[in-house]
Amino acid sequence: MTKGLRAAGITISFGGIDVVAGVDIKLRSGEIHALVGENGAGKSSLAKAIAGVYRPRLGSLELNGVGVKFRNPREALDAGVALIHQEPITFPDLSVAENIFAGHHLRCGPFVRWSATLARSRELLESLGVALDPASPVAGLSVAARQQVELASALSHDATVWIFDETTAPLTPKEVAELFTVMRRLRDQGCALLIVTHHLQEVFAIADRITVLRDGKKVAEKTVAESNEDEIVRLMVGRELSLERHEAREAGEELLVTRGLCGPGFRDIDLTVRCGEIVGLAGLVGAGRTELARALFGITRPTAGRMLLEGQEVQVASPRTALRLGISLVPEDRLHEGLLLPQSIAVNSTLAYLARLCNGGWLHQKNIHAETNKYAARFRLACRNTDQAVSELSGGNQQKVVLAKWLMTQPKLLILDEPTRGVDVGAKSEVHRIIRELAQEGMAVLMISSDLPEVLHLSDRIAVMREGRIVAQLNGAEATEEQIMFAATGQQGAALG
Amino acid sequence: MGKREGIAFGFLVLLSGVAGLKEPRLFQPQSIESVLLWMPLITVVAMGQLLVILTGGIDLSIGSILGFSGIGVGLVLKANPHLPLPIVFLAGLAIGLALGAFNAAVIVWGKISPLIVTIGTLAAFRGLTFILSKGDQIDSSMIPDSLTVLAHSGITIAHVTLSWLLILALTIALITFATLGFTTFGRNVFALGSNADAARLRGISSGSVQFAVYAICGALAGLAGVMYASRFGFVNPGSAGSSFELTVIAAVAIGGTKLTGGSGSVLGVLLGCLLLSCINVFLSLLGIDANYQMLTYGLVILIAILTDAAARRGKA
Amino acid sequence: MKDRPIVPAVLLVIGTILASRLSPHFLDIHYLLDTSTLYAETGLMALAMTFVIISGNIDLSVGSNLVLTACLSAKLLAAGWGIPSVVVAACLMGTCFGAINGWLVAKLKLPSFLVTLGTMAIYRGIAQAMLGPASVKLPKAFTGLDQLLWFKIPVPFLIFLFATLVTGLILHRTVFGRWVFSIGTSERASTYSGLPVDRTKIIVFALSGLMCGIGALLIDSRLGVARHDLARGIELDVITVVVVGGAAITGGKGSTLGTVLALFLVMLVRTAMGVANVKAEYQLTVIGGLLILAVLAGNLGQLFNRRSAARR
Amino acid sequence: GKGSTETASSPEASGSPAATGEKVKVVFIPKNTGNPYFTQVAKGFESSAASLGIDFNTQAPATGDATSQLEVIKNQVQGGANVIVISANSPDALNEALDQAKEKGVEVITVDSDLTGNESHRDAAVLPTDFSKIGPAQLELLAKTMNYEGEFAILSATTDAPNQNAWIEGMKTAMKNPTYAKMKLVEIVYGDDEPQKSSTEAEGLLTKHPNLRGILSPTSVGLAATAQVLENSGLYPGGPKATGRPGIVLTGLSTPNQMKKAVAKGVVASFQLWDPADMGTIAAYLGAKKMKVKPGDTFEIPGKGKFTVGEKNVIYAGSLLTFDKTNIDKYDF
Ligand SMILES: Nc1ncnc2c1ncn2[C@@H]1O[C@H](COP(=O)(O)OP(=O)(O)OP(=O)(O)O)[C@@H](O)[C@H]1O
Ligand SMILES: Nc1ncnc2c1ncn2[C@@H]1O[C@H](COP(=O)(O)OP(=O)(O)OP(=O)(O)O)[C@@H](O)[C@H]1O
Ligand SMILES: [Mg+2]
Ligand SMILES: [Mg+2]
Repeated sequence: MTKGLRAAGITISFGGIDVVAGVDIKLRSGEIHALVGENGAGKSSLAKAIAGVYRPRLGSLELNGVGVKFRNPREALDAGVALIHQEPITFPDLSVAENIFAGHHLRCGPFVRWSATLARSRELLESLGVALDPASPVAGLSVAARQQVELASALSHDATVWIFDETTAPLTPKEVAELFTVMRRLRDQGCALLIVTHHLQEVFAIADRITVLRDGKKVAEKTVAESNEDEIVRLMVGRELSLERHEAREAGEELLVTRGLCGPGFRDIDLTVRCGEIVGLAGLVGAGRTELARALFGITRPTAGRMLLEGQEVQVASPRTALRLGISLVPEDRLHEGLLLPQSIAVNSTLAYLARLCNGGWLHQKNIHAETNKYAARFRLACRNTDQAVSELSGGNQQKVVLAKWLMTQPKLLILDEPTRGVDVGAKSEVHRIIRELAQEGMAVLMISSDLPEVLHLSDRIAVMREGRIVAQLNGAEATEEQIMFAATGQQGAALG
Repeated sequence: MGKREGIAFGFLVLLSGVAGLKEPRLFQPQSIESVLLWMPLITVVAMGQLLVILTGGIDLSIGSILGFSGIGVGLVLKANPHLPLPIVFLAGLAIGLALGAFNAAVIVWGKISPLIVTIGTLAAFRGLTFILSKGDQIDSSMIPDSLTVLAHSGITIAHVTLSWLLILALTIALITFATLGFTTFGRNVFALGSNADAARLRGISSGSVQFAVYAICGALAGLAGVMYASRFGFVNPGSAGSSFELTVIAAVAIGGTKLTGGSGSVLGVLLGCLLLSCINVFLSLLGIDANYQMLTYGLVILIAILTDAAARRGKA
Repeated sequence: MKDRPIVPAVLLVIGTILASRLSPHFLDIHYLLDTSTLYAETGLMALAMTFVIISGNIDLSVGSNLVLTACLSAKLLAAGWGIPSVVVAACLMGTCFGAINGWLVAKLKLPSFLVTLGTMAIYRGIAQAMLGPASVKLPKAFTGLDQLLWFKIPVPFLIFLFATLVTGLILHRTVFGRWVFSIGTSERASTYSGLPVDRTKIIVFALSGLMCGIGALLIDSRLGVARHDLARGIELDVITVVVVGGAAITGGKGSTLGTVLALFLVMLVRTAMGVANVKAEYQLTVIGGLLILAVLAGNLGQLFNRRSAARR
Repeated sequence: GKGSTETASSPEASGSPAATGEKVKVVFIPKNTGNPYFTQVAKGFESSAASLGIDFNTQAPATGDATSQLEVIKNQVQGGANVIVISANSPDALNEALDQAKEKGVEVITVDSDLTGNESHRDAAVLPTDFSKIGPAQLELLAKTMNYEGEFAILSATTDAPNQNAWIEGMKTAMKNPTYAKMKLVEIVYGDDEPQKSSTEAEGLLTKHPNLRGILSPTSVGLAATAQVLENSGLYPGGPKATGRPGIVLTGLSTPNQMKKAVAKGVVASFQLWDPADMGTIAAYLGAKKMKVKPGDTFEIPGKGKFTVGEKNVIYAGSLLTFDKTNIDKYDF
């Protein structure tokens, strides 16, 4: 009898299509197992099937040698199987502490033990290195913070099988390092861990074993020792990827200039973005990058300072004004800010561009579909057709829809907030290629990313934020991860875990 | 007391102050009793409605449940005039519970939006009330004094009588407060209303929580039916509880409850009930021309909403 | 948009067959068309309410807006205004009262339920304060529109059909309609997409008001008098129709066709029972039960489908 | 009912049913369903329906809104009604609908609530008693118990209830009589025929007018609610709080059943009403004969007596009854 969880022949179907087909996977105690694959390969679906969220059409689960069937997430949790979802799923109206314990309150009879709840929450958050007040409300927290609340919630269970679905995606290296410490501790305690991620260097940094999914089927299972990144990428995408190197571009006119811009979450921002330039904005979670992007896009108002666009002073009162001025923002929180989940791909991707796509105010279905199909093809969107609801897409494919929506508007200044969160390597290189192309055509790009290799890879210039200020501006071609992390944390030696 | 409750309270004090300037008799025990007599019915039903709205639902059928229970209990009393009071109240509670459970069953098992279900039962229960009563009303002679006496006797503090009905209502409010704040069921109610998907993933059985809130809401409306008989001494199958739903929802909403669910408080709703009671009693005491009363009522409600919004903005 | 309102359509057919069995007087096209004039205002307001509900809002003040506009128009006519100018004025007034709701909802970020609960009392309150117990008689030239036939079809019904066509096209075939759906699906995402969220909301409420204005003219003409206590409780009928027509009260879902079919369904059930001498108490019970059954029938299919597929 | 032999032989009778020997279809449309007063009116119809050989039916709207009867009228006309007897919810909102019915040959009779000011839209009206006498009679009833002195208030239904307003006018006129010189009408309030609002208004009266001696509520909901308020306050004559003072007297209009308890307890000494069933009986007779009446006509109903058609085709059904401890138990409506 092996300790751990064994899934055999798992098949999951939606509307008659098998999105996961006959996958076997074995999560051994004391081992970290990585699950990789392209967007839409079926990773999240498999994870959900294991954790009782979906009921697989076929297949069986065995926990510590005993056959089990989970009818809902509750039963899985009770059996010791915990899943941290790809998108943080939280209760905005409730406090952090309650978010952690909702569904399994610490109780005494029917009553909630509030003081114990607060104390336990504080412990959990500290163990993750998160400085959040357990009594504060969750509404208004960033995606990363909510991700950590969800993580704390999972950790409050005595689970023996842990599934982390792209938990590192919104996190910066410092938080990732802390998360890895937690994972290693769990592994050493004899838990079985499954991590889903698109960052292969993370896989090789922490995992013991790798399973590769492609189109819902398992194509390989390898130990880390006997494999390498290139091989895994090849297995995932089924083709060779050419990773282009960064090449210096000639920057044009100054497009965006801010002088002493202050607002909620950021202060004294002096930033310049030129036409044809990609400026990376790095920093830790909570450094205020998203807040800055929001202010530039007119969601919030700066409280002081000036903002110039093509030399003209502008007041961006609303996203609508921003759009008219030629500024677009790909927001960080795609579920709430980027997408109309129940609506179709076509509706979503053309939403911001619709008025220009359909002259005279009448919907022009032909134009809408032509434009959507163009981008769907360009991004290799995995979908049945463009009338499919966005809610049915995998996380990465949803991100592609959001990107398509904003690229359609052909902005002068494109602000990207975590543009490749949850996007697979293949699509990511595609996105990078597109961003570079756009810059080549003269677009100014301001890119917020917690993915340092991405920042280094793409940026002509890198601005680093810490506690709401820009603390360093580095040359993209010469900067290193260490330099960025040093500026972001203000201390030496902070680096990838 | 949270910020929003504070604002609601402030508004209430201001309103009473302004009205009191015009009519000093407003602060006489008699006037205060008048306000306090307005409270019990609306408070009891509002507590049920609060639970429902916190889960993100709504129950429009409460007025009809109130009427049905009033008639039902009246018929029981007509047959057995000497029934002990606790049984009378339990009967009302049980009738309401049954109707509420019907709502709940259709909403949970039929997976139909609560709005549609309760618009339907709003009509259907009223129709059943007429059928049950055969079109006759429950006259005062069928309601024993022991029941009506509860509406005007109770504990007297400083010449103001807190009627037994009010005490019952406040007790129910207190129980609701404790349930919402300190029990896992109460917290699940908030969780469900805040994010139903998340609640499901956290293993909270949304079906049983929903079932419970609609059943409880019905039960409390049923109890209010008995209180109605006690307060007014007669029950008409057509008018008992008719249009009550809007008054109750207004009280819940004015009390700062988020109508999409997940946020709200018992204290806030109590203040909402008190505010509505005050407005109604003041309208009469200030002798406002009957033709201007509805306009005044609407304006006061709108001002209350605007005050709340302005205060929230100031905070943000 | 994709889900067609099949259930109301099927029920409509079944209902018609049953109704014609229930009473021999029912299946009389002149009578049905004549009865439709009673529902013209409800129908017009439901068409606009479809927009309001799809945009994630609600308008409880429609009945009061209708009454206030009806009283004001009657006053204007009594004051000697010409009919064309009163028609224009009524549309403007209704639109304006609706826009006030929209402005409060959009600009002050107040929940529409509360705002329109307030204006529901205020608008009717103004009418009552203005007229008191009196009623305003309308000149003979203005009354009887419901008896006026055009190719045997009563004019109010024609107006309703025309409004259906116009609002249906706007909702389902224009960019503006798409915005209404988007805002109802996710206001936040719509804001981030640069949609004119506030303006759209104000227009939606103004449209609701415009329909009240037109309805006001119809009810004035039909009754020949205007009073403050007309059309009480009509808002619930309007909302019922829209919701039975498949609109989701949480926004983002609904259709003009659904609303129209649901209106016919409600009309059919009420009329059939009325003409078959079903007592009011049974009518209430049956209508309430049917409402639930209608939606339940629609859900059954879905429930069945869901069972056979993988569960979320 | 093909075998019916009883046909109207009156020269005014008209319409096809009589000619074909079919029963006359009479429908009564009360203000709303579940209203005990109209249940009693309907009893008047039912008791004579068989002997008159009419096909009688009551069809009430669910609510008492101004326009809720429109649909019922249309449906009944379509359903083949020959006579519509209606207690109008609004004095004028039904005008057009009733005209359309009349055009189709349907006879329209109002009972209890007339189309005041719009009498041309109906054929006849059967009213409980002479309205000009109700106001003075109510005032006299109140005055007697108040010893013709002191402040009193009126709690009415809605501001636009025509009957109520007519009676209140009658009282105001009667007040000019020197008999009532020492009485003062301090306020008229409106309880909208809702128990909640009526109670609050009654409580308000007690607070606002400490010297109040009497309340008159010519509406059954108002009277019942006020009686409950008075009982609770203990201020009625002989009540626990009325020691050392005469107490507040209460009277008005209501059906006996609704007031039995209040009378037994002494909260209400006496109140008035007519027998609503009388109106039903007369309307049924008029309908059955399809009589086209005009002012000055007289007719006799077996067992009921002789009736004269007054101005504007109004027929008064009977006289005001006064109920008190001595006689109330004899009535059951
Ligand atoms: N509820 C659903 N209904 C229909 N199709 C679905 C549903 N959920 C997922 N799918 C489909 O199943 C496939 C696998 O989705 P899944 O979320 O498992 O991908 P993933 O491997 O996690 O991708 P990513 O890396 O983008 O998160 C996708 O093609 C998606 O469109
Ligand atoms: N993990 C966290 N711990 C504490 N506060 C946080 C956290 N995450 C966000 N915040 C709050 O949010 C504010 C700004 O967050 P914002 O989302 O703008 O930062 P960011 O740099 O864009 O981070 P991210 O990497 O998540 O995009 C911070 O000032 C802080 O108040
Ligand atoms: Mg995924
Ligand atoms: Mg961010």
